[in-house]
Amino acid sequence: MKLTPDEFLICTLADLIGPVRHVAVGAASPIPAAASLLAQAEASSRMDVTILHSRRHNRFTDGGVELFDCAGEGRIDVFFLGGVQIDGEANINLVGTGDYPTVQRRFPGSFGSAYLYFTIPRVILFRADHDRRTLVPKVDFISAPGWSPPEIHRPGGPEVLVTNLAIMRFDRIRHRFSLDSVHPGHSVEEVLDRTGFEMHLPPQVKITSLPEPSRLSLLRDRIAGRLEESYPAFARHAFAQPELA
Amino acid sequence: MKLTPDEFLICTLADLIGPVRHVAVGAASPIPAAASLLAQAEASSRMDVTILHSRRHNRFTDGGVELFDCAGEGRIDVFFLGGVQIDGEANINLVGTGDYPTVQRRFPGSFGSAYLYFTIPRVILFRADHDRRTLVPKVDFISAPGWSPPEIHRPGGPEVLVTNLAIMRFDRIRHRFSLDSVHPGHSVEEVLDRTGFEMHLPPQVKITSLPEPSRLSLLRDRIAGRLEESYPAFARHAFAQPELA
Amino acid sequence: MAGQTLVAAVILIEGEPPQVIEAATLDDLAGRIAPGSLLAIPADYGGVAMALTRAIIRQRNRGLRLLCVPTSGMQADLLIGAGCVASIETSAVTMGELGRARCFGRAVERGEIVIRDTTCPAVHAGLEAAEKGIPFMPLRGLIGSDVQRYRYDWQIIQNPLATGPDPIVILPAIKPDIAIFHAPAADEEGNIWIGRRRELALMARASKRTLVTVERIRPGSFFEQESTAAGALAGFYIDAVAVAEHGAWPHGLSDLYPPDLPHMQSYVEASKSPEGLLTYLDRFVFEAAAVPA
Amino acid sequence: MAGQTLVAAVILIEGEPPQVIEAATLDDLAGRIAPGSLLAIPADYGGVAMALTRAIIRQRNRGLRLLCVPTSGMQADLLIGAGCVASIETSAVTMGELGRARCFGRAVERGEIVIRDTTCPAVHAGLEAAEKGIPFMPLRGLIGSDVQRYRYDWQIIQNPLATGPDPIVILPAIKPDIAIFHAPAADEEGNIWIGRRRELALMARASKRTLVTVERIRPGSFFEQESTAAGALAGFYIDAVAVAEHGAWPHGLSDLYPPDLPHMQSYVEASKSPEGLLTYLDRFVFEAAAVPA
Repeated sequence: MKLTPDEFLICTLADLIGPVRHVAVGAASPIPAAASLLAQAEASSRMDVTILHSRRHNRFTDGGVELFDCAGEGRIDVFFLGGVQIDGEANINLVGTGDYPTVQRRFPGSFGSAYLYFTIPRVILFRADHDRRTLVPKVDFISAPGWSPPEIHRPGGPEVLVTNLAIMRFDRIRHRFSLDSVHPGHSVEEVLDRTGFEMHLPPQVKITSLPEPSRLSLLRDRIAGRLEESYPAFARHAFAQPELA
Repeated sequence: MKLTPDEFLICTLADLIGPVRHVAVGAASPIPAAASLLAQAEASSRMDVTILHSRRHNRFTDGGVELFDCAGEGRIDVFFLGGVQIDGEANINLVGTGDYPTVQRRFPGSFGSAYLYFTIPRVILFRADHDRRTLVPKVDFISAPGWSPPEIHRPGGPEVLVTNLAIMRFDRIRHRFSLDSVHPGHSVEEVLDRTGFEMHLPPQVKITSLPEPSRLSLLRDRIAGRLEESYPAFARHAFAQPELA
Repeated sequence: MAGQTLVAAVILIEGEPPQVIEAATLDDLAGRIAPGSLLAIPADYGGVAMALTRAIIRQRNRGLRLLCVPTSGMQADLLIGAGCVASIETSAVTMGELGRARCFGRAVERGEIVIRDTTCPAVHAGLEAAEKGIPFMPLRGLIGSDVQRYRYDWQIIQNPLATGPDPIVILPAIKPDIAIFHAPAADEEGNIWIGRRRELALMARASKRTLVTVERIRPGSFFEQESTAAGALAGFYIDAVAVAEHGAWPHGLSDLYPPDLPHMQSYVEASKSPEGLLTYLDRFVFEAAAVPA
Repeated sequence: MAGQTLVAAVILIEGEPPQVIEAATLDDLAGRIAPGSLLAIPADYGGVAMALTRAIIRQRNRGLRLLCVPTSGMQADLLIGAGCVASIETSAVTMGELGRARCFGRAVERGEIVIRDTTCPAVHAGLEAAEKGIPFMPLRGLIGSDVQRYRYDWQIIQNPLATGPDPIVILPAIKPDIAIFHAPAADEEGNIWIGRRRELALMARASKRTLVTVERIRPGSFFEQESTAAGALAGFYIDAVAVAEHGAWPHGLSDLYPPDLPHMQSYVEASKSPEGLLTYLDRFVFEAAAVPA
């Protein structure tokens, strides 16, 4: 069965989200958005999905602040963050490379990360490009730190980092990633070779599971179309053609 | 021409309001509400009137907090407060008489006075019953103080006290009232005799002016009906019958 | 499994999350309010859940700590008169044009309930702090009032950003256990139409649980159109909904029905004595036929 | 005098305050924005006043200090590319799915504009403080980020209500000189229909002046019905209104029209070089026929 890389990542993220009360997805995150809608479709009990910048999948009525208020109160369970750079302590950089402020290459900015990384219990870091330019020993700019000293009020933080090669769990005690599973077709060596930071290597590293055909049908038939409002270009190219019935 | 005491007070308050950007009226204030609508009807340029607890004369859409936010930002020019007790330093008591908290006689409570008295530049104190039980040497409970030490941020405060007998201006430097005018049919001696606090007596005390017949027509024909939503009982009894054309 | 997926698919075609409303009864809702709860109730102009209030009294709830947002009238007075209340934090309790709130007055004068006097914006600020997950909110004014003097939980600090002396009060977050209110409608997803009564959203978002009574449950979702979305409160803030037609009576509701002033006047008369109040309770709360004429 | 009273009376019969809207032109509005103003602009999902933005550029405004609430896209990028901007406070500038904001990127990389990096809720909190007239708002998070480290105007204090160590950031109020946005409609009283885009209300209430463009001015008042009142913003926050049909183009507006993605894609291509940007400006900003196809 044909499976696009985006479809695989969507299903992988959906597994990591699991059944929760409320998952929210920020700007420029088509794959997390699709994964959240898939997890919702598969949930057996009520699950809310908020896709910011969407009208249809967004039930906030108090303007842009409501997501942050909700997060501050612990009402959002899962959120996604990425990074131009991510380092081994899970610090993320969304601002640029080189010396701040006149960086070598400027990226959009930190968005809500400097707050949401602290307040949402389970933050899933997602970055499709697993390479040493992205996964660096030390980020050039800390948009949001991966961990905080104990006196800092911080109910939230990183849970896992997902790339096009692997799933790495973040150890909040040791402040380091641990390789959890490698995607089919890739090896532990390849992952380590393309990672710029040190990470823990457990005795057993799993292989990330592939989605069932029925799940792919659900994704293509029911989820893909719902992304068009927010991510029209992504919705056009990310999915394989649905199988004919 | 027949003139009810309420009509006289409404016109007197309307004169004191004058043409402003925005006057707001709180709970249980039918005479200030009518005065504000009258002042608005007589204003030559835009003037907003907000009557809390009214749907028709209230354009706040952010819930109960919006009045206070507006006041905090200096967007409300005039407001009305009353008091079970008012003393010579313009302290007001809306809570009760006797020792707090198990007062002898409990009244509703301070409402927003402990905030609005500080933030709204021109607060008009209004209390129909001019007697020594109301205008006391020292209030039993300070719902809101009449003045504050200079280090306290306080753009607002009392401007004038209006009763069924007189208009007394508050001197914000000397923290005392000064008798400004006495209503027709009453005397300076009567005012002083029925006031429980000391006030300044200038060489000249005016007589409060009576409203023109045209103004009364405007009030009875156009304003009275608009009070029914918020003050049905008041709207029924406060006004003399409109003159027939 | 295939059937389960199909159900999900059907729902997804509609673009809706799973339908969640189960129309609970008033007694279900009242039963979720543990004795001693910090209970947030809206002002008279909001949406007062009077039918639910009567159910609470019938269940003989005790020790409630009322938080009025920011004032109350007959709802607080009735709960106090019925003996359900241990304490009240409020900017005012009043029957408005109809007079004083007599049960409230008696209970305070006799020291039968604990009174925590506050001022309207302080209630809002405390709830906003809870809504935002911040520990406190600053508020201007207050200093030098006896309201502030008796509130040992409020604190005066120097404004850290000021260069000269600038004392300012900071108010701790107020996080009610439960908020209750009445609204014109819920939709099938459990969203509530509150219109411009946004303090109801504030109450719901600040509170641990929110119980709502509505006039009706309408099909579909308020979020299908921007025009109805604007006045909605998302269902994820709501824990249970019950239908209660005329549920605000004898209060009015939005533009749907006006207050029943003759009834409220008769309540004010009855409440002037404890005996009168008991007669009122028997007739309009404990007897089943407590519906508007 | 009698005539004047009569006019007032006629208005009062309708229960309306005096009509205040004078339909200003885009150039009138742009002319009210002094060079160097602290200018608040909404995020792309709000209501972006693009027609007004083009008028601002045509008037060759300079030295603007942009405040993005809390992010921006083509609006900030275009203003920067046209040389109107001295500094920008923002959580992000991005063209979303279409790519990076190139003028913004170039200007920051070359140090041509001052960048004040922030994070979304800090923008909201600063505006909320201004809206409330309080000097600061506390906000969780932030500590240990470089966003916080470079913001010398933010301050870390010990939470005065905590018993143990509890550092928290306090953010000063942000009071823009002017807010500009585009909305579906105004009514004759000058009230604006913003629907659930409440951050537009926040911008208007926090700012000293607010200039709004709308698709149309409709008769009557949004406040005549509770259903339309819920999505309205009172006219007393608004200083001037101009009609600009398709005024958000090439951005979309609410459920009225979608973004013009081919045009925005062509903008992203053009903006990849300063020369391309100038060509774009000539064609779509300085030439009169800059209207959607």
